[in-house]
Amino acid sequence: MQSKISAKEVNVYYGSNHVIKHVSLDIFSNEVVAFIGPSGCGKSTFLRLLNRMNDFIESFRMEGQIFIDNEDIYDKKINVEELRKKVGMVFQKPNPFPKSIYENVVYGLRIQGIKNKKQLDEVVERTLKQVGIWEEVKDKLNQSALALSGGQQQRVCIARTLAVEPSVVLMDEPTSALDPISTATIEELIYHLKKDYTIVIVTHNMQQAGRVSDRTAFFYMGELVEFSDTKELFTNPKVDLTQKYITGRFG
Amino acid sequence: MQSKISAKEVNVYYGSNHVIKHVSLDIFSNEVVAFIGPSGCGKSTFLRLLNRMNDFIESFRMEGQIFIDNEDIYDKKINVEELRKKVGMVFQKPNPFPKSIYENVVYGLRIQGIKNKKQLDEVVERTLKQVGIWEEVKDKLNQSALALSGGQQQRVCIARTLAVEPSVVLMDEPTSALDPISTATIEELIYHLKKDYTIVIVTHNMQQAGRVSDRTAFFYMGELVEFSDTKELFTNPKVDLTQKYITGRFG
Amino acid sequence: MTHLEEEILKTKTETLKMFQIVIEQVENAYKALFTKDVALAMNVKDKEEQVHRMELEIEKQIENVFALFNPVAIDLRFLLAVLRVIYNLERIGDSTKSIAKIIINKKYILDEDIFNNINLNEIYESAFKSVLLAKQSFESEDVKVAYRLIEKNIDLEELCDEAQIKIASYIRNNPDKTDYGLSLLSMLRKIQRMHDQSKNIAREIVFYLEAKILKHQGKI
Amino acid sequence: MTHLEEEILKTKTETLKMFQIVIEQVENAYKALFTKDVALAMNVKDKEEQVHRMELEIEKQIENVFALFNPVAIDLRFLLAVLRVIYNLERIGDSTKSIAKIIINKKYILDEDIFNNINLNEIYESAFKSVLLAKQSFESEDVKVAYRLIEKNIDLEELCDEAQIKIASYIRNNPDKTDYGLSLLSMLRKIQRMHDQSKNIAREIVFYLEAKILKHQGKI
Amino acid sequence: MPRTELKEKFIEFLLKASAFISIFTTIGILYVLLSESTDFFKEVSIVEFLTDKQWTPLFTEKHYGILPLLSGTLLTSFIAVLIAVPIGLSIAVYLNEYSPKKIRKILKPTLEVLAAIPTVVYGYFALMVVTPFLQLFIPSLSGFNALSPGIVMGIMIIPLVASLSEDALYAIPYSLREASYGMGATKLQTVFRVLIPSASSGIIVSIILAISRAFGETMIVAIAAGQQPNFTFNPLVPIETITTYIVQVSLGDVVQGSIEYKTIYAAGIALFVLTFILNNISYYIRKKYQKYQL
Amino acid sequence: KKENNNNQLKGSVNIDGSSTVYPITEAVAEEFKKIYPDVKVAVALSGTGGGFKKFVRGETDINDASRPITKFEDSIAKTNNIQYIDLEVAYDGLAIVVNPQNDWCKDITVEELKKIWEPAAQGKITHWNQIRPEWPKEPIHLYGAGVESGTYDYFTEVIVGKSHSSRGDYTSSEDDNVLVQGVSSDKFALGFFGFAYCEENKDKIKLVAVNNGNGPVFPSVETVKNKTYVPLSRPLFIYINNKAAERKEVQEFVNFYLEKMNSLVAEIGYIPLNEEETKKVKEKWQNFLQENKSK
Amino acid sequence: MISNSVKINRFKDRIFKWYGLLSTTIGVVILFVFLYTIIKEGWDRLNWQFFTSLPSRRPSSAGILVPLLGTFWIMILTTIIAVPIGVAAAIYLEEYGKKDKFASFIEVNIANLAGVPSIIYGLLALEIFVRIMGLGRSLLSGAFTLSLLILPIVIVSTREALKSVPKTIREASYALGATKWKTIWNAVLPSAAGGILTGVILAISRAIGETAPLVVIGAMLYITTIPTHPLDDFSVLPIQIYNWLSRPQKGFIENATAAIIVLLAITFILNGIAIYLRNKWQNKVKW
Ligand SMILES: Nc1ncnc2c1ncn2[C@@H]1O[C@H](COP(=O)(O)OP(=O)(O)OP(=O)(O)O)[C@@H](O)[C@H]1O
Ligand SMILES: Nc1ncnc2c1ncn2[C@@H]1O[C@H](COP(=O)(O)OP(=O)(O)OP(=O)(O)O)[C@@H](O)[C@H]1O
Ligand SMILES: [Mg+2]
Ligand SMILES: [Mg+2]
Ligand SMILES: O=P([O-])([O-])[O-]
Repeated sequence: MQSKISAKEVNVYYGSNHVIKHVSLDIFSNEVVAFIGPSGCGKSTFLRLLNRMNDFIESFRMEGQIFIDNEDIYDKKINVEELRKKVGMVFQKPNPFPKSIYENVVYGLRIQGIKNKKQLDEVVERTLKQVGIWEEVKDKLNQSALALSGGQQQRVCIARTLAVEPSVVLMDEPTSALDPISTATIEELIYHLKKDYTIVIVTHNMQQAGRVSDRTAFFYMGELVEFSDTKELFTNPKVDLTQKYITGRFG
Repeated sequence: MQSKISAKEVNVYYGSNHVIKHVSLDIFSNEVVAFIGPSGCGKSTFLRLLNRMNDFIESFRMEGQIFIDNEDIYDKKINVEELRKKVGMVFQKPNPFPKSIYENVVYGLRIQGIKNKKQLDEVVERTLKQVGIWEEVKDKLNQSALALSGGQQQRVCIARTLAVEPSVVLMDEPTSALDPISTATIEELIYHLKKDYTIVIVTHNMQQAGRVSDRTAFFYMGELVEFSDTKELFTNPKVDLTQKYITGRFG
Repeated sequence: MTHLEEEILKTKTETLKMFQIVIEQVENAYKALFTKDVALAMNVKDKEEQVHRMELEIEKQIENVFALFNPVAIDLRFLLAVLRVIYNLERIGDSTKSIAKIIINKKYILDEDIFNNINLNEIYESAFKSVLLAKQSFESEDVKVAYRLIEKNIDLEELCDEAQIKIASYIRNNPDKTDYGLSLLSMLRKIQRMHDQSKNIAREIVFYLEAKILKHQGKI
Repeated sequence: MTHLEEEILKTKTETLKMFQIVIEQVENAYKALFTKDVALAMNVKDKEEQVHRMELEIEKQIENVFALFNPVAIDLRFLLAVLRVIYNLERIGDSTKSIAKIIINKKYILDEDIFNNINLNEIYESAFKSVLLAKQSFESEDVKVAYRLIEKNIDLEELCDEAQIKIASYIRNNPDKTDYGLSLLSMLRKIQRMHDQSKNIAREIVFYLEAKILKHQGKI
Repeated sequence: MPRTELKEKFIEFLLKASAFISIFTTIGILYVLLSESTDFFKEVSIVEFLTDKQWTPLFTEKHYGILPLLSGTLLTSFIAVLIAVPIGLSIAVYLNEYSPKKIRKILKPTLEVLAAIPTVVYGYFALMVVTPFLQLFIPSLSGFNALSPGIVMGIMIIPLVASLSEDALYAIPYSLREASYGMGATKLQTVFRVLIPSASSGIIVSIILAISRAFGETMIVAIAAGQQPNFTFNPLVPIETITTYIVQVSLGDVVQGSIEYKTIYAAGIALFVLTFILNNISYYIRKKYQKYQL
Repeated sequence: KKENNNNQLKGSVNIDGSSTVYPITEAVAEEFKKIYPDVKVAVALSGTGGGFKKFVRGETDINDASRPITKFEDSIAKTNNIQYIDLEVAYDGLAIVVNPQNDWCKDITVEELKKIWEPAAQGKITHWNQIRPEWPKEPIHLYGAGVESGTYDYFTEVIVGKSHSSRGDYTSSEDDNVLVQGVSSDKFALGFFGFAYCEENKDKIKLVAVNNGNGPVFPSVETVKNKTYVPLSRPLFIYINNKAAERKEVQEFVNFYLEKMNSLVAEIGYIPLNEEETKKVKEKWQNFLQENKSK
Repeated sequence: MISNSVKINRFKDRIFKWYGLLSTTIGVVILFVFLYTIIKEGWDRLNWQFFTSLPSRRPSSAGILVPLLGTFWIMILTTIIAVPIGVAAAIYLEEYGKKDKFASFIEVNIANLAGVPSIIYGLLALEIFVRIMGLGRSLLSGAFTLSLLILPIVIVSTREALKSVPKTIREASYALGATKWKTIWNAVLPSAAGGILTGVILAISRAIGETAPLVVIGAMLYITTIPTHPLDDFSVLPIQIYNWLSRPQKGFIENATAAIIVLLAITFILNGIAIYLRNKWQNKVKW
């Protein structure tokens, strides 16, 4: 199978702090990959490499190559904005813009200059249906997205991401700010999204990694310790460190 | 067995919002009781009834009686400060005072006017040992507690609570702001504290309730739905609603 | 439906499939036994492999659910019950294989007399019915069916005791047919086991549905 | 040590205790058998209850750990293995009870000839050793011991087959002693079962330690 | 897409240019103050400026000692701070800790109104209301004095102190209060042992800003303090502050370019230096505090 | 028709100068505005000197003045090639005032005033009894017009003898009302300022009679007009730039000024010129206009 | 059971509560005395004639038309000048400026400017706008002066508002493919709008109450025509008040207090709007 995302010997430094060490990995189309590991091990950093969100950090420096659809995304010729459209991102805390639900969803299209009302309407309906809150919000699309509950907000944020038709969706602890019930609904959503998207999710919650992902990568101190089938990793990890981590015999 | 804490037909209102409905329960000495339930079901409210922390909320109104050591703590004659010394509290986010570790721990004694250095030293050593970070911090007792990690901060906060020798310790989601490893250490601590204290803990994390508590109370929309042995509750809940909640078939 | 529910459902479906195969085995062994169909018996013996595979698959599946979903309460009980249900199913399957082996190995003409005398078919049918009941109660999650199965044992036991005594005396009277007698005895015991194991399954269903542990209450 | 580790340790301790009791049962049954000590046999029979209780306790304990601690990886495998280990232990216990029952019910003088001829004591000792080995590998979590147990079967099987044939011919030759022969046969089978179940246990230990599933690989 | 990039760069340039206006302003201030006062200091030695106890540049007998103006500035500011800080802090604490939420919601904006009243109005309030009122108790009080405008200035900056301190207190996470109450502390203990220490930098900043504001305040003192440069710390007699002097000269007809005219720049620079020091102190305290934010 | 004409008159008149003259000019401007609504008249009050400063640079059209132009100012005007005309528009008296509670100081001599106000008095003359021994041994608090005002110039010139020369330790204000307030609330006050302000505040302050050797005289319209209140009465002027005077709106404004000033001056509380003087001033203005035109 | 120290502490607590209440009451009482005196004095003067009349030597016919319009002119001009520059500068510092020495220099500089006494701005303006740029004492001079005066306030409050926009909002926008400026324009500014607006209004309300710097640039004058052009001479309410208060006639004091009421009303309205916006924003936007 052809890799959707392929990292080759990636190293990341923040200043002199070497936070990603020689990581190579391949992620295939339409799979859900989870990144787990102790706090500060570099999960978020690695995830944010994939849509170049680390570029904003001044001390950030990276070596190695990352290919998405066979394109080196750290190539100088790459248009970062285009890349980010292709590689959507969902964040830890729901972060809707303080605008209406509708405007939140179409944000990405608006900044592309799309004004066609019909087209926008369609996208709103489609994506909100995709994330499963169309029925709940269709009558209040013009209300502020901030008035929604946390779980609904996060869904709107996901819809917003989907609206620009990415093929990869990155999620950095997307449910850590949510209550268990909202978390469950988001997990279900992720599980169902994978038929259309390649999803990479960072999570602190090991059960979550277990529940939603096909494969799981365990990071430790910037190194990729183990990357294998999720069931395998949780029932029979190959590396002792992984086992120590997932069984809580750690630190 | 004599109840340590006994609530009788408690009702709580915030303004016209009826948030605790006819709750009666008994908690015995040296047991760990966990409160679980969906967000907004009244767990925190009920917990905070026990040391009258809700008194600060203006719209708060309560009916019914709560006895701790056979004393009606909502009696007019009760001294609230004394009550709070007896019923310690640990909060969701570690909230050390911006003082040294030492001063954090002796805070409760200082406000009682205790100045005897030797006595204070003893308490600091004893409680920090109790929470298991004496070895880590004994050489930097005069450093700001804010410089510690989240998990260490939470332990200092627990030590601070224990320093005034409460007999009941209330904990409102004490690990929800911590990473899994710190969480595990705090859970272990709770587990070991129960030989000396009666502990009531609110948690969003059902596994946590399972791991640390002897008995678990499930609240739903202000009502106490089920209150039973934790193992029982998690393997064989009596009420269908509880089962729905703990197995995630909900809402 | 949540992801966990899906997994549970899948486990159930798989288990039912295993039930189905085991039941076929029991049925085929019965047919082979009474129609002296050695080929069918061979078939039964070969198919045992499939039962084993299913057991392993379901076990793995359950292991994954444990590892990934942290099931509690009824879900947990269901999975634990299924673990033991398939264990028992596998043993029922084993029994059919043993029966099939006897049929295959002892290529002699049945002594119809003793065969009929001990009511083997009745016993077998009764045991078969137990297996069917077990499946039914599992499938419909009907605790009443399970209880019916658990309580229905007197008949069969009496029949078996009787048959055993008859076989013993048969051997005593026909020393030349000792081997045959012994086989018969072995077969009888297997059939009886099938019934016992069905009852074990029923007990697991009760455990799953009502969290009551009936195991070792009158178990053999 | 974490709370979960404590629970796991507790489970292990309990299981070892159960091992111990079962081993005692096996040993006592052996003694009762060879010293014709009916009282001891009675004791064995009565003690079976305790084995059952232990099985239920450990099962409940494991259920709780599943419900409360969400064990994964090696912990999960350990608990699943223990579930099956105690199942097998319980069956070994059952076998000792069956042997005890035979000893109690058949209050006749042993036919030392055939008894010695079939090498029952050797077989029994070998089976006993298997149980001990199972315990040892469980206790020390030593996969090598488990493998030794799994691979050591040829001897015993041959001995058993031989004994079976001898008993059959014994019955054929002594029709009046059919009952005795049948009992002997039954006993032989129980003893053999003990060995098989010890091997099952060994396989579970391998599964726990190496996540390899050996079940149904040459299982009886 | 170099066009987008070009646009982005252009916008950034515009924004940067805007940011530079603040620097130009400072340069402008320094240029104006320095260029005018250098001439002044050519004629008047800095030593005289700093040590002479008289300030009479507009009179025949000229003295150029900044001390009287400085003393006037310090005196009125001191009185103002003496009034504003205790009351302002008490209000902050009261609003934050004791008052019911509803009252806080009404009171805080109400007090902020005090800060919004134009200072001219305060000036006349001091002259027409406060001075006569004070004279009922202190007969020896001059019609113009430092006390009355000091007090009124204090009243004017109460909201500043109260509001900033209240913000500092408010910014303390509620969880710290809960922690303290949870250990059996009373409100007072919580205030003095936890809140004020935690908010100390914010409170200090508010006080410094209040002082700086008092130094720079013009109209109140111009109207009610008299315009008599007196090197004194007696609050009962007329004084003149630096700001008042500048206004006085601005309103008058001193010939531009004359040494008299340049005095206002010398005075201005003294004022600028004073407030500059205070502002810097408060800035650095705030910076330090931000680093230690809870 | 005439109104139409008036309406069509546009342009602006830019006035600055004395704060003493300011009320008169302001009143004139106000009345002028009613007839010529489109003429912008701006009246600033930088004080006589401040006004002259601009006037001699040609920045203003008219300057209000409470004293004649100085030689120095005139010389600058010359270098800037600016010519002007000065017109007397009213008289003003400088009043010496004390607090109403002051029951000892009823009159004062010019010498005594000099003793109090001369530069040498600074820090020395601090008590009432230093002026007249029978007066109480109480501190004396001095109030006076701002140093930059024509009033101050005039006062120092006639009392101390040298313009802009006085002690510095007194309370000064540009704002006469503030001074009134100061004196009215200070029992030991002694102050000087425009007579007009005293009229408005009779109840708050007390006038003191000034003795110029001819016995004490209180300031009043009469005593100023008949020149018995000396030396503290003075004429007030407006100065008009000759180039500005070429502009129609300035001409109209000055015409209007001269026409209306007497009634307005009285209304404000200053002392108007008598008829003869008024006539002379008007003639002077007309002549100036003629000359200006002919140039 | 209750220990002594607890009793004492509770007593102290109660005492302090009353003390705090007293302080607060003092503040409020002063405010009301103040407003009462002013309103009592000036209320009757507030009629149509007062608002529509030009200045006059007669208190009863004088009005505030010119200074009122001047105040509005100043408000608008100052807003037009200060807001775009201030907001732009704040955006630069907050969003573009690298966190280096230079940035912190600008920051210190702005913090300092915010504390420079207003009269110093008057001196600056007198030299730069009035003399060098030759704008005279026009509306534009005044507006420039006040713009400089409030620029630091606008910058600081805008920066606060921008700071309060969580980083995640920016990241969300970038992650959707927006460029930096698009992110600022479409996501950050709308999110900070409430805070910015509040800050701007408060700054403007500060500006229209300023007297001293305008006095320094010479805005103290009598004008008879309403300003119609940014280069026209002008007067504003505080100056008019100062002027009237220095008149001897009683009637002018009354006029002044009436004008004070108007000025207060304007500041109160502005503050009210700001407070309303702040509350609304705080309630609505909880990140
Ligand atoms: N902007 C930054 N500048 C400097 N160092 C950083 C920065 N962001 C992260 N780091 C460091 O890089 C390392 C990896 O951080 P990263 O955020 O990727 O960890 P993580 O695995 O996502 O942790 P968490 O689970 O806490 O989110 C950490 O040591 C962290 O301190
Ligand atoms: N101060 C308050 N004023 C008014 N209503 C309140 C207040 N605090 C809580 N409530 C309401 O009371 C109900 C119970 O709140 P409580 O905080 O006890 O819930 P909880 O079970 O602790 O929820 P969570 O898990 O989110 O902490 C909720 O509906 C909440 O909205
Ligand atoms: Mg992270
Ligand atoms: Mg809560
Ligand atoms: O303003 P003066 O009239 O005093 O110059």
